[in-house]
Amino acid sequence: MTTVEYFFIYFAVSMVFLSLLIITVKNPVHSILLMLVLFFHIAGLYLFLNAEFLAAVQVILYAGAILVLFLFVIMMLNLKEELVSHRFIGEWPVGVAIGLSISLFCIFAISHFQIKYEGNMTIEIIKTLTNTKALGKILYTEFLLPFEIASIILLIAIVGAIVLAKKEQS
Amino acid sequence: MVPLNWYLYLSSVIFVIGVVGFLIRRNLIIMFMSIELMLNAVNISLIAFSHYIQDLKGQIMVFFIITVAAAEAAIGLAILVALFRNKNSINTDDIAIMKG
Amino acid sequence: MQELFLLIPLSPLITFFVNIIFGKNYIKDNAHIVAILGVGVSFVVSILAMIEVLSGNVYNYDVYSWIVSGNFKVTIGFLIDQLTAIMLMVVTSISLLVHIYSVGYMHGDKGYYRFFSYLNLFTFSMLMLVLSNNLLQLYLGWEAVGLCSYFLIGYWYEKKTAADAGKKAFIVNRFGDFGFGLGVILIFLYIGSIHYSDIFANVGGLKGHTIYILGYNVDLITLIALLLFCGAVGKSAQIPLHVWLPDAMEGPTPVSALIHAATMVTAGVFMVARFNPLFNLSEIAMMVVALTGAITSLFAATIALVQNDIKRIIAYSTVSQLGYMFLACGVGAYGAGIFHLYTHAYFKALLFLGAGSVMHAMAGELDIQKMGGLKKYMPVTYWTFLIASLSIAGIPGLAGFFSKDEILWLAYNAGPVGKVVWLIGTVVAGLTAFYSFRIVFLAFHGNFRGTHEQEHHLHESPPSMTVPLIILAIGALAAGWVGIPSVLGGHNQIGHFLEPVLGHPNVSASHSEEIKVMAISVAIASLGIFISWFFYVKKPIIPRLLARWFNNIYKILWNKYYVDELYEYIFVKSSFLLSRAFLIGFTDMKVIEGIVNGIPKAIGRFGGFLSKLQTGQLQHYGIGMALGLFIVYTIVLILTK
Amino acid sequence: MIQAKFPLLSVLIFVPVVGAILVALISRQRENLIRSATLFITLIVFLISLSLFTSFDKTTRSMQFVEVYEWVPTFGIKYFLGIDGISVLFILLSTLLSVLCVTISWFSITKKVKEFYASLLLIEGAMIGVFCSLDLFLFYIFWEAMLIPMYLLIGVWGGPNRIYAAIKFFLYTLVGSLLMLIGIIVLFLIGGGTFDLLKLMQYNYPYHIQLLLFWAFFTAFAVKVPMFPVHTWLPDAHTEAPTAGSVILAGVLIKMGAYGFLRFSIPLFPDATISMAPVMMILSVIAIVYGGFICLGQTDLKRLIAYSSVSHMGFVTLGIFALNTQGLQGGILQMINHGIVTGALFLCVGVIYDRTHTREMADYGGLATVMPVYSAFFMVFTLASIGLPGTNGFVGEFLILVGGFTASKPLGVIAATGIIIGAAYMLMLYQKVFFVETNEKVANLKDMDKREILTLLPLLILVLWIGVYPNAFLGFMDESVKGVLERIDMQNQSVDLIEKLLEGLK
Amino acid sequence: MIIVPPPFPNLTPFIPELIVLSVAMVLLLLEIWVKNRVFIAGICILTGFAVIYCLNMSIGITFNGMFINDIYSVLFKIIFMVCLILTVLISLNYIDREKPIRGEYYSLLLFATAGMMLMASAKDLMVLYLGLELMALSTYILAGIKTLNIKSNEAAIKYFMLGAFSSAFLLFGISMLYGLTATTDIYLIAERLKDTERSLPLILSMIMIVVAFSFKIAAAPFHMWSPDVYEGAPTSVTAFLSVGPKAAGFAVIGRVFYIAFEGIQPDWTTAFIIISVITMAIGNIVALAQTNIKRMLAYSSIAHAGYILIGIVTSTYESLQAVINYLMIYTFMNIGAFAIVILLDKGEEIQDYNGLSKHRPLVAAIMLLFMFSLVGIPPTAGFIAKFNLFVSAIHGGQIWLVVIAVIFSAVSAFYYLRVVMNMYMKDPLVEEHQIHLSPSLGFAIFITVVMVMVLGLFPSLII
Repeated sequence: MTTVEYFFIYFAVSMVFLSLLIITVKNPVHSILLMLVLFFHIAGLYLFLNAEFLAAVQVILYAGAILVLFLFVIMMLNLKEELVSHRFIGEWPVGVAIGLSISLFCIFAISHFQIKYEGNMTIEIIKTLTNTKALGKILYTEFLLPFEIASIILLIAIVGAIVLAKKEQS
Repeated sequence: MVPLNWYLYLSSVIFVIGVVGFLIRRNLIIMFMSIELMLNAVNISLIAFSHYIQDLKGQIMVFFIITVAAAEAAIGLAILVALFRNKNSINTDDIAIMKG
Repeated sequence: MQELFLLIPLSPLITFFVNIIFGKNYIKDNAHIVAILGVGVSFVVSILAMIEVLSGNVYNYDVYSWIVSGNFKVTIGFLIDQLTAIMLMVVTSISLLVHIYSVGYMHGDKGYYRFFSYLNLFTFSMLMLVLSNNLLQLYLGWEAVGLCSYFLIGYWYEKKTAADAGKKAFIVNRFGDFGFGLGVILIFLYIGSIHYSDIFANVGGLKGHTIYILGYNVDLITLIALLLFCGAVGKSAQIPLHVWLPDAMEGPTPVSALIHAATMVTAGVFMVARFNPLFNLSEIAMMVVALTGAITSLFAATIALVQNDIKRIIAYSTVSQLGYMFLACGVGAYGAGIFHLYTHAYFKALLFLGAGSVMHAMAGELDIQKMGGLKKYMPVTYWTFLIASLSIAGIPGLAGFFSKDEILWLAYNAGPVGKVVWLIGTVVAGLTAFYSFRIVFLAFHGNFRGTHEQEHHLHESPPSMTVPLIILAIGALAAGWVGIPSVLGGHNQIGHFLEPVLGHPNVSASHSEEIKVMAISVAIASLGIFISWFFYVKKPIIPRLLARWFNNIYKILWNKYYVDELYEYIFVKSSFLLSRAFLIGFTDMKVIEGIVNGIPKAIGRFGGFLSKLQTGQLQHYGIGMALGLFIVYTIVLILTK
Repeated sequence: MIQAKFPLLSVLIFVPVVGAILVALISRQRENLIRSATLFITLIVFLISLSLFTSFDKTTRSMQFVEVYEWVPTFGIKYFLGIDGISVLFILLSTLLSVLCVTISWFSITKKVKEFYASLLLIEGAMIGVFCSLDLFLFYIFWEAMLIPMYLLIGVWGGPNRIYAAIKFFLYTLVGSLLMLIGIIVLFLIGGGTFDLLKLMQYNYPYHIQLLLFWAFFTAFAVKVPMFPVHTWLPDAHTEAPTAGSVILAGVLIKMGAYGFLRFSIPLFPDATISMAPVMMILSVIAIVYGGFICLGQTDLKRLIAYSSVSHMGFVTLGIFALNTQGLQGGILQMINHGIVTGALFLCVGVIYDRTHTREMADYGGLATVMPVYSAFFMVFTLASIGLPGTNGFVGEFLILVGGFTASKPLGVIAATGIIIGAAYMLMLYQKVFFVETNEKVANLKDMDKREILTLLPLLILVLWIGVYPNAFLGFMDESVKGVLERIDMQNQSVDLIEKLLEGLK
Repeated sequence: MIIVPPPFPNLTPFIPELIVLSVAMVLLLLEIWVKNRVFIAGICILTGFAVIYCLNMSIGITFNGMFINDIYSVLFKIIFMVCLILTVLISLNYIDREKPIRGEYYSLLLFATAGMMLMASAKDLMVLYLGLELMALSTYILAGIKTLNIKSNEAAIKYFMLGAFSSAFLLFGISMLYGLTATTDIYLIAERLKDTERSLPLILSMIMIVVAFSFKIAAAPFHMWSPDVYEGAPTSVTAFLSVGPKAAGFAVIGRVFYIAFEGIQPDWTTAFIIISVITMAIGNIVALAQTNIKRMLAYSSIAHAGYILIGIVTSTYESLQAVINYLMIYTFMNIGAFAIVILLDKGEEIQDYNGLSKHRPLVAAIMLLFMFSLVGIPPTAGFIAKFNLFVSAIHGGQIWLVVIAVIFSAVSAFYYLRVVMNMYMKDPLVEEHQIHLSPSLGFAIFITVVMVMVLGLFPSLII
């Protein structure tokens, strides 16, 4: 086992553990904080996979922006009630059972996974180009259309947030 | 070198944890976070693929997914706020007037 | 000539339409004029037809084609031969007389026009029946006379018994027609035509032909003959379909005379006689016909012994006499059968009309036990009634004697079956004499036993009624003289006259035997009259004692062997039970409707159940999706390898 | 095929449809105008249809008055109309009964008058369309299109239990016809991509396909006829429908099933027809006896007549599946007869129902005294219904028995018992309603007025006309029936079908 | 390293989307100043027509092969435009009535439409995903746009949560597919999959995508959001939702499965057969138990998705055509039915329709027409749709599926007829049925009625 593998195992175990905690702890604030930790782990994992730019995005955007938004909303809402009521629905065993069976399917399927096609972006190229530059180059040329659509999606997010969250005076 | 499958196993386990979280929690915010978990699981697998098949499209995809996730968060939370204003609750039990 | 003969059926038909359409508002009480005119014309033309036939002309022609379907071709056509001519005479003359009689009898009835139009319609139908040259037209007349009978029996429809009787007559007849119709179809199937001439020409070819029915090989000719005979049994009220005729007496008495004595009920005999070429080919069928006739005549005569309703007695007597005619046909003596039909028409019509006259005087009273001594009040009726009774009893010289003895004699000659039916016939002759005179003695002799009002009301009937009685009495006296057998010095003209159509029966025994047979029957008839006199005039106590001593027998006879009750249970009640309880209540409502309504109901319930699964809870929806994924994935993995 | 010089059939179909739209445009308040307009339109249609009667060429079996236009070229669907000797009489019957339906409903329909008459006209158009269509698709369109107005007719203007009856009617027929739709599509696909009936009839399909298609079509037709055991919609629908609805239902609509057998099942699937004929005949005979016995136990006038339809239609299908000249001709004629007679009986019931609003026989009695003219009419129709010679019922029934007996002796015998049962229940009905002592409830009823007499008189005349001179009608179908028989080539078959079936089972 | 400036992409094929998107954005701004809703609605409708006008001229592939505007997508875009135009027409008065609905409504409609168009035109899974999200996010907002209405909130949150949930599945599937083929281009995937043997990961990815798309078309058992959302959302939005996203879902199903997954056709056919049967069953059977007409129509639209899936399952060229035709006709009849619901003052419960024919005979007659069209009774367009679909399905060998469909459409008659029954055969519960007729709504109803009739009588116009 190489060091990388040890690291991976650490990341994997802690990520799974964190995820489990996120969906089980009672207090949503704790969940969010745990999620923050998880996101840092994920960002770390990305570094192993030559995705430095995305690791940064993960931290900045996900951890920095989205989760803060979550936290912000939670603060707005009434937490007290949440802390006294049940955290799971009555039928939670069903959910767990289905989740388990789906995971079995997935794991079984993945065990048959083999890569057949490979692209031309070898690690070497990316390394010479730097990840950000390589990404940017593709993003603004090849993936221009999705990029534009993404911008519109963000626009809608703004519009939607205003439309929905703005207090109406009726 | 870590085999690709390890990443995939990890990804699917987290994905399923997300699924389970969505299915069993009563709190809408936690459910929403479970969805974020699922998305992140997918991201992991995409980046892993991207790495192993030496292609950057996976990373681009992740980039877009994060963007969309942000937009979703904004809208989702806005809906949540609107709901909370009317209902004073974010428990799924309380948002079941429509059924049958 | 052919066009002229069209008038025979058409003139009553036209007058029927005239009466039924205009009768209610315009013609009203003059309906009889129109009606009599119609029948009168046919009577006159019938006489012309008779003359034509007597001069040796036989007509067989089609008027127009009625139904053409592939090789199934039916025409409306006339066959006017010797048999038809006699029937024409019987039908039109009796009909005419009954029409005239009805003028008085039905006077003042609110449905006067309706009555006459029905009578016209009946006459038309009966004429179509006898004139027909093919089976289907016969069937048309056959059903149409049944219909008229239905109308006329139920003429006083407000009375439930009358309406019931009409319905009963129709439905019982349908049982017979059921067989008859099948017979017609069988004939068509195997001969390819239903015209008499074709049938008679080709029927020989069917000899020995059998058909396979549900595992049995049945002789075709026998089958056809028996099926046709079914119809005759129904129409002529033979066992087991005799039950309708006594009930039919609910109709007005002229109707009983015309339809239920003289004409319609004899259609069966006519038909069997007409089909003699067919019947002759099947011994079994002949035997069945003879035995049915014989048994019916005995059966009905025994019932008639104890009844008190004057019309019912005569009705049973009719059944019995019809049995006689079938007996004749069954032994091959078709000519004798028709001869008896002809004489019977007169004396039986006379009996009925006489009874009607009595009823008229008695204000509708029918029970002979409540009459008595009418002789002095209504002499014409008495004397005519007496003549009819003597005639039916078979007293030599009167019409009934000749025809009855012809039958008995020919039966006597017709092998072992013939001997048996002869024996029965002779016994019946005695019984007939007894019950006929029972009426005479109870009704006309002795003292009046009814109420004072009735006694006060007693009177002789008007001329419109008595004149037909007298005319018929002449018929009852003299109609038989056309058939005086050679042994008595006559020539039996009618027998010879009918020979071209009906053939010549075999006679093997000698003249002396014929005299012997005749003597026996006359003796028995006289004995019957004597006993009747003894019982009802001399010692009126005896019948009552007998009834007490042989109570069981008396009860059975009084209740007509319980046949009606039996049928009520077997057919009527069980049908209704089957219908209401099983078919409607169970099969239709429970099984079929259960399925038909049950499936939507079950689907609806299932929908309600599924709709409950839609709880409104977000997680449940998610679970649904995950479960769906799971299921779809599993099935795909299993199904597609 | 004889092309039409003038699009007569289209006119017959679309005059009522356009008329319906026009009627719908009339102001709601002007009820009498609505009625008169409808009467006028139906009369016009009837008069136009009479020209079919006169100019029809009886000597040919090919289609006449043919109109062909491309409609949906993608699927080879054509607007293809034409009639032969089988359909011509039904068109006449439809147009005649439509007129009578208008007159009989004159006063009895008081609510939603406009909708009522518009529906009636739409039904008329669709009915004629069904009988003229030679394109299966077109046929199906008309076949189904009729459901809508009929559903409304029963459900809106019907009796107390009308909603149940309407839905039952609709669903029953829909299930059947949807399966037929599948059959039609399959036929289209295996028949070379056309819905043209005449073209499709030229092929011989493989036996097993024929069999499947036969059953697919059977479901639709059997429900409509209705054959045992899918008959239970009929009593409800007939009973609850308003008089006009019952008349249309009994007079024309249920004929479509049998017509369908003749027009489609037999020529398209001759082999399947031959092998299934015994089954069909057995079902028919069951219907005859079963329907008849059920009638005996009825207390409701309309219900009794409705069930009698089951029995009579059993005769019709028996005749058709006897697959010989007499059976087929008898079957067709009997359809017409049944349309006339049962239509007339429902009209008659309508006449008194309008006065008393009860259908229970026990509520009547002694009407013969109170309403003599009415009872005379009713009597004639009763007699026709029980098949008395001289009326139309006899000719049809007897021909069917001849045909049925030819095809199978045992079944013929059982079917013949139908005439006994028929007499029993119809006379029972007549006695309960018209004879016996006058029921006080009906003692003051008025006899039929001129409108009602004029409504019933044409049917009365037809009853007698067909009874006395059926050749006038049989002549129409002679050639066409020959054509059908040649198609199945069973003209001379004399094998007892039941025996054949039993052998097959062994 | 020199950065080569990329060539400017050919925008011609993108013009329709461009129009919609730019109008949508302009409207966002216009909204602030222009208070005249009719004007804005007019612009929307004009946009729709402009797009239809441009569609045929703009066929081609662009954006590095990520975007394709072919006949297939053109047909779908026409459906989207029809849907858009009709929705705008029926919204015009309704959203004023149902205060408060904010002015962004129209832009959101346009954005959603743009998303749908992108879905139909996506040649790359990435575009597909983003288009789908564009549509989805807009519709989430639309569903919840009545912010003060609890039902609307609930609808939005349910729609949103489950939508996000399902798109996570989609992403999972896409990522697997990407791993297997190293590309996101649909046509390239198809090529590469042809050489790949069928493997479990491929099936898994296919199933995941099936789930996500089935969610969008509201096929059972992924349908459960739809009744609630349809009921809670403003009726005009419901009308839009029941047609547009559904059609878009079918557009991507057609594209992805017919092309990308061509190699494992038996697998996805099986999956869709199961889903189709369950969908028809649940849609039709549960609809029987409904009392709210919007809910009932929701189930009806579920059921229709089941029928349409038969066309997908058959997977022939003509069956795909039949699917498009079906969607086209379905658009008219379904929006028409919703238009009537909007027209009535109180029209959400089925019993509100009792005796409608008495007070509003014309409205009742039109509703009757739509109901019968939804059942599929000739001579309405609904019949043509079903007929066409069944022909292609039987031709493709799916006869048993058609038999099932036929049986369930008989079941469906029951609940559609119940509306008719209430309108015509029951006595009204209210004194007078109030209606809100505006010219635009009237026009929308007129168009739908005419189309339902005309397409029923002259189907050659579209097939």
